[in-house]
Amino acid sequence: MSLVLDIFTIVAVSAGAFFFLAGTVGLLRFPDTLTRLHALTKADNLGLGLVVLGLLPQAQQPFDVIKLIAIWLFALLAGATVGQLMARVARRERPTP
Amino acid sequence: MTILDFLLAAAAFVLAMVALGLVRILRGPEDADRMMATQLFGTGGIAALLLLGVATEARAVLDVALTLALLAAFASVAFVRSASSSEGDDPKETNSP
Amino acid sequence: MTLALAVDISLALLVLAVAGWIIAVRDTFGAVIGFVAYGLLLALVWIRLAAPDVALTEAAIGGGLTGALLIGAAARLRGTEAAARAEYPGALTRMLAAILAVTVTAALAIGVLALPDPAPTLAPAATASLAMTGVGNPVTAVLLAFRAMDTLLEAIVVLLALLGVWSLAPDRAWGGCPGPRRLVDPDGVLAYLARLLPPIGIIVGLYIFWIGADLPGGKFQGATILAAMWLLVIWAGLADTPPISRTWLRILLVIGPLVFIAIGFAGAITAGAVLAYPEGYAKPLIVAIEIALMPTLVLTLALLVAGAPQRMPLQ
Amino acid sequence: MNTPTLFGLCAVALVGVGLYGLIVNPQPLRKILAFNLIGSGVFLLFGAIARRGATVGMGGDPVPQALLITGIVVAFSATALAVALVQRLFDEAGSVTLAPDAPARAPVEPPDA
Amino acid sequence: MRTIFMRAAMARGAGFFGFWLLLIGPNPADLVAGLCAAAAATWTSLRLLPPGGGRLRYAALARLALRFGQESIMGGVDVARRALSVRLPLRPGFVVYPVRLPPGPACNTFGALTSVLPGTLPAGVDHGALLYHCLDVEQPVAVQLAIDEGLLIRALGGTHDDT
Amino acid sequence: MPHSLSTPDVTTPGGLLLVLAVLVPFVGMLAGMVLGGRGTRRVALAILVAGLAIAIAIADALVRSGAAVVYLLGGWAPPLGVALRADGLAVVMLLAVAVVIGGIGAYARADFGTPPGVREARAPLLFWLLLLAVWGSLNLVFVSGDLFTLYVALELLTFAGVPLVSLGGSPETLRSALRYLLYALFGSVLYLLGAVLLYGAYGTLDILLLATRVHPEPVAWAAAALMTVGLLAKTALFPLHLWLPPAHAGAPAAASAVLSGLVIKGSWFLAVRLWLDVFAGVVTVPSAQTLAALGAAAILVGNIVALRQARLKLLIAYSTVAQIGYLFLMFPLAAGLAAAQLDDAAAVNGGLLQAISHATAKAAMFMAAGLVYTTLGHDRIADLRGVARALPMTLVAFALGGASLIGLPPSGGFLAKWLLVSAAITTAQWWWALVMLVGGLLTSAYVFIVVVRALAPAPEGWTPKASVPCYQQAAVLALALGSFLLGMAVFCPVDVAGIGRAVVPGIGSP
Repeated sequence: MSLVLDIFTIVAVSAGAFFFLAGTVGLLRFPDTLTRLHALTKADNLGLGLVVLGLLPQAQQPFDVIKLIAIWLFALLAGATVGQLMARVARRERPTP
Repeated sequence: MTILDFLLAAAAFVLAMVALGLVRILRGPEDADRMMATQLFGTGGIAALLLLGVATEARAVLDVALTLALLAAFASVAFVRSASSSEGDDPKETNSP
Repeated sequence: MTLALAVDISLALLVLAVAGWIIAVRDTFGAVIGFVAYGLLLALVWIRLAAPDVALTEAAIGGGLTGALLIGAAARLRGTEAAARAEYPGALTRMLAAILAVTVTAALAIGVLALPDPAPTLAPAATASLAMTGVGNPVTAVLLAFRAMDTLLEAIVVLLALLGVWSLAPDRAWGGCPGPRRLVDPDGVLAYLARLLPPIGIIVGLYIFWIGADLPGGKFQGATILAAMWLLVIWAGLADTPPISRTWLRILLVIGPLVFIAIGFAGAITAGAVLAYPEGYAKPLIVAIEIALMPTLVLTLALLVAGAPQRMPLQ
Repeated sequence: MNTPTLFGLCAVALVGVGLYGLIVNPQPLRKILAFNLIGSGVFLLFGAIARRGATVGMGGDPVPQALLITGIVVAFSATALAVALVQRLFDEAGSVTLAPDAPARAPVEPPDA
Repeated sequence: MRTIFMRAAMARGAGFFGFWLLLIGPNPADLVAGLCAAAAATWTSLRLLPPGGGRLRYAALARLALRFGQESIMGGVDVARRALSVRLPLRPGFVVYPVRLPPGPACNTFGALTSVLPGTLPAGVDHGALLYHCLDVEQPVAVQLAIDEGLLIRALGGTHDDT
Repeated sequence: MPHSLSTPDVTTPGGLLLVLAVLVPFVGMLAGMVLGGRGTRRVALAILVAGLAIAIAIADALVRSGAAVVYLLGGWAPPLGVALRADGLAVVMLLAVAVVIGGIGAYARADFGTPPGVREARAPLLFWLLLLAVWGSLNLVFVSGDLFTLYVALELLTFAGVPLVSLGGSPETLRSALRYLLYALFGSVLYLLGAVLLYGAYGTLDILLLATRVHPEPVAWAAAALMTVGLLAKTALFPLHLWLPPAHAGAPAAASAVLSGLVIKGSWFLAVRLWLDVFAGVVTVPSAQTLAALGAAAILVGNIVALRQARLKLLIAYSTVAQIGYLFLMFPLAAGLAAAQLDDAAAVNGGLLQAISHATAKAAMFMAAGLVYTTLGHDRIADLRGVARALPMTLVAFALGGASLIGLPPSGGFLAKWLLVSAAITTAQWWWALVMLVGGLLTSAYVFIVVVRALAPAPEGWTPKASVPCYQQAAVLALALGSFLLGMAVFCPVDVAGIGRAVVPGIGSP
């Protein structure tokens, strides 16, 4: 049982790490501010979600699971709103037709 | 290699990705690019923190991550507030009494 | 174990790199952004140093309030960049500064490496006396029992800093509202965030505050979260900063230290010393002090970020 | 080399970096940042010392940890006061220069716009 | 109106108290503090976000959540695919989406949800329509958005869900 | 519930007074903040009286018991807890500050009243609150026995001092305040760094415990160097003095008196405390000589620059730079180094007297300058005609204060310099005596110039711009007279400053 859970953790955390990698590559390669925002908000939030998912079986107490999920939801809300706010600022700084 | 070692390594990897993304972002060119750094650090930092915390079995890490996630948008909001303009859908501020 | 050390080394190098960036980067705004990232990194370091209470404080203050404060200022002062660059010192000064910095660092490093082993520590003394305070978190016991005086004075320090910030108001705006007035689209994204997040933030902030007696957490961390939530509502234009002449505001600003002092002097009668607690009542009294300090700290921390009064309230 | 020593060395390096920045950066906001770097270096050193004092059942000496919380809050207050001063100075004088001859000159010449 | 308000207050209060319990655990010593915290949070919430008329439809909400989960994975995979591809397949541009929801929290929720949709990011408002920045303007963005909006309107118990 | 392990520290009779001395001013500040407007001044003046009574009571307790007054806060003994201790040095400073604050408060009553028709005005409210805060912080500096509590005290002092500098709100004062704040923060952070190193090496922050544990070794040297430099920056010793003159000269007169007379004495006192009590066995002769050399440079540079000033307030501010120099001459004479076997009490008493006589004299002179400014509408030294006629009491006060700065008998400054000079000669360090004599000559030059200019008759038909209340002049004169007559302390039957200091081990240790 423990082994299965550990394998689940390893798979999910690795997938999360992969999306952090993808997000960083996107930040490095994408051409302008707005496209880079896509890379940041989507890939990194998914990466965090997968890390959280992978850590769920490792939680020491049942309530820690709730906290982990809450952490992800807060980060998601922050990412979604900040992404939009930044997009507006970026659009204003360099207006694209 | 135990699962805890794996989580530590994953934390280091996520941190490295964040650091790499930071280079790109901090170079700009726009302020919005720079502000993305805080968002990136918010998400990546929370992930690394959770991985480190679970790896070292420190439960208090969850509360730290909860705080970080809750305040993840805070710096960006301060930025958006200061980068004001006259557009209708954006925050404006005035000094008039 | 070696893997953990490798993680620590890379973390330390990252901290140093960001610090170097903060100093070296050309424009101030970039440096400030670097500082926000730096604050988050430090929270990680505190976890590695087994100081979760400090990590919470750093996450809330370093990652939240300080960053917001500096970002606002850097954006406003953008026009002064060119003038500041003209004042940049010559190569000789920079060289001397570098030599000084390296010398100080080297001397301190020798000091750090020469620290005695085993290290002197008050942890056993704190553990031995912890039971008499009734609280489970040794850090809280230090803050509110063994060294309660420091905490009391700290609350006064923060308040005094706020008076200093207020003293920077123009005379005509004395008694008015801090900061510029926000006109924000009430249906915008910012307002949306400011409608959703604060109630949840109140729960989390009070939770961090409440568990502080026995687990990592406490009034400073909780108050910082609540202050950040209030500022969010203010910045989204959903509420305004209160005029500083309001009596309720003044009362809430001093209630924490005053209750602290009152309970402290009561201790002189009931427990034989100022800031001592009678046997068996230590924990309730500590919690009472913390509850009284909460509104004071929330208001003070938020108003420190909000800045000097600038305008009279709308009638 | 162990974790407390590592971060202790990191801390003193931060003090050095901050000291350099405090001296060479003329812009007051940058000086405030540099001061915060020095401060965080001092705090980190204290944290490393607290960690060295760990005992069974306690991850670190709680006395420095508690003082650190006080220190961080005090440093924040100092930053807030300094930032408010810089902003007011900017509002009043239109510049934030700290040049030593500026105040002596000011009563004679009109303040530069 | 008053019953709506009371019902919303009760529901939110219960929700906040539940969140408190989940954070701290069911310890009787913490209950009073929890009630105070929940009361403070409820009061704030009712002031910041006055209750609207609609009732949540939980089935539709579940479907929305499911789709949201799928989309966030798709969005991440989409960005990863583009970022890691050698050719860097990007055709960035703006798409105007004439949103049906009136301005307000519901419309904002829509914006937040669709910001995780693959390739789209709300970047502003243009004469009552949402302005989306897209990684690939040739994708059927508007169609996807319309599906999402329909789901959201149903979940919020909106009155004009079959436009 | 005392939990003392093995330390001899116990609360002594009268110990509670120390807590009151610290907290009563702060309670006054908090109450004044709530009351606002006119109520603030009433509270502040009441606290001034109460605080003076507390200081006298502490002195009484000290002299009665003949030992340091101690209070263990919360009943917790160091190293876990925090102790307040008042030895002779601290009590003398407590008393002096209470008197000077009282004089400043009496003077400021006229300048910082809420104008009619307003419920509350900015400058008056803040002045009274900050005055109380300065007082509480200084008392804490004098009586705290813990290095971290002292750090908080230093920060309190800074946060109270900076707004006093910029109370006027003009760009110059804001710039001075900012520069002062940066220097002060830099100083505090260095001090804290030193305290952290000491904790890391010796496991306590308590001054008495540290005194028994500190050894001459790299960590202790580094800590001593850092803390000393930090405190020098806050005290504005040459060459870290650049922030002081514009800051002190730009503030309102009463605020200048607080800053120049009192605030800088806090960090100086702490440096003395560290050198005499904590680092007595650590500091080396060359380091003490370096401090004194900086002091000597401050005396020469400060006095010479003061001579060249065109404005009265700047002259007085530069004279502060010079007088700070004397405060540091005592270090090689007193630190029990070169003169381990000799009686170092003369040097300590000399330094202490210098601090007190400068506090009273400088406060009086700044306030005198404020009255001159009010009367003439300017403070250009070249144009002081008519002052003697309009403000006779004030001019006498200025001259008496100046005499104390110069060191004319029987002033406090005379006795201070006499003690320092004799210490210099008995320890065979005659060069410091020479510096003091040259400094006295330079000081007399500028005091003389000002008095002579002020004695010049006013032109025909000249009238004062504004009249000043008599009690303001009386307050100034009282302080100046106090400074002038302080030399009578030589007839004091009890060596108050020496009480409670013999318990400190480590002094004079090799």
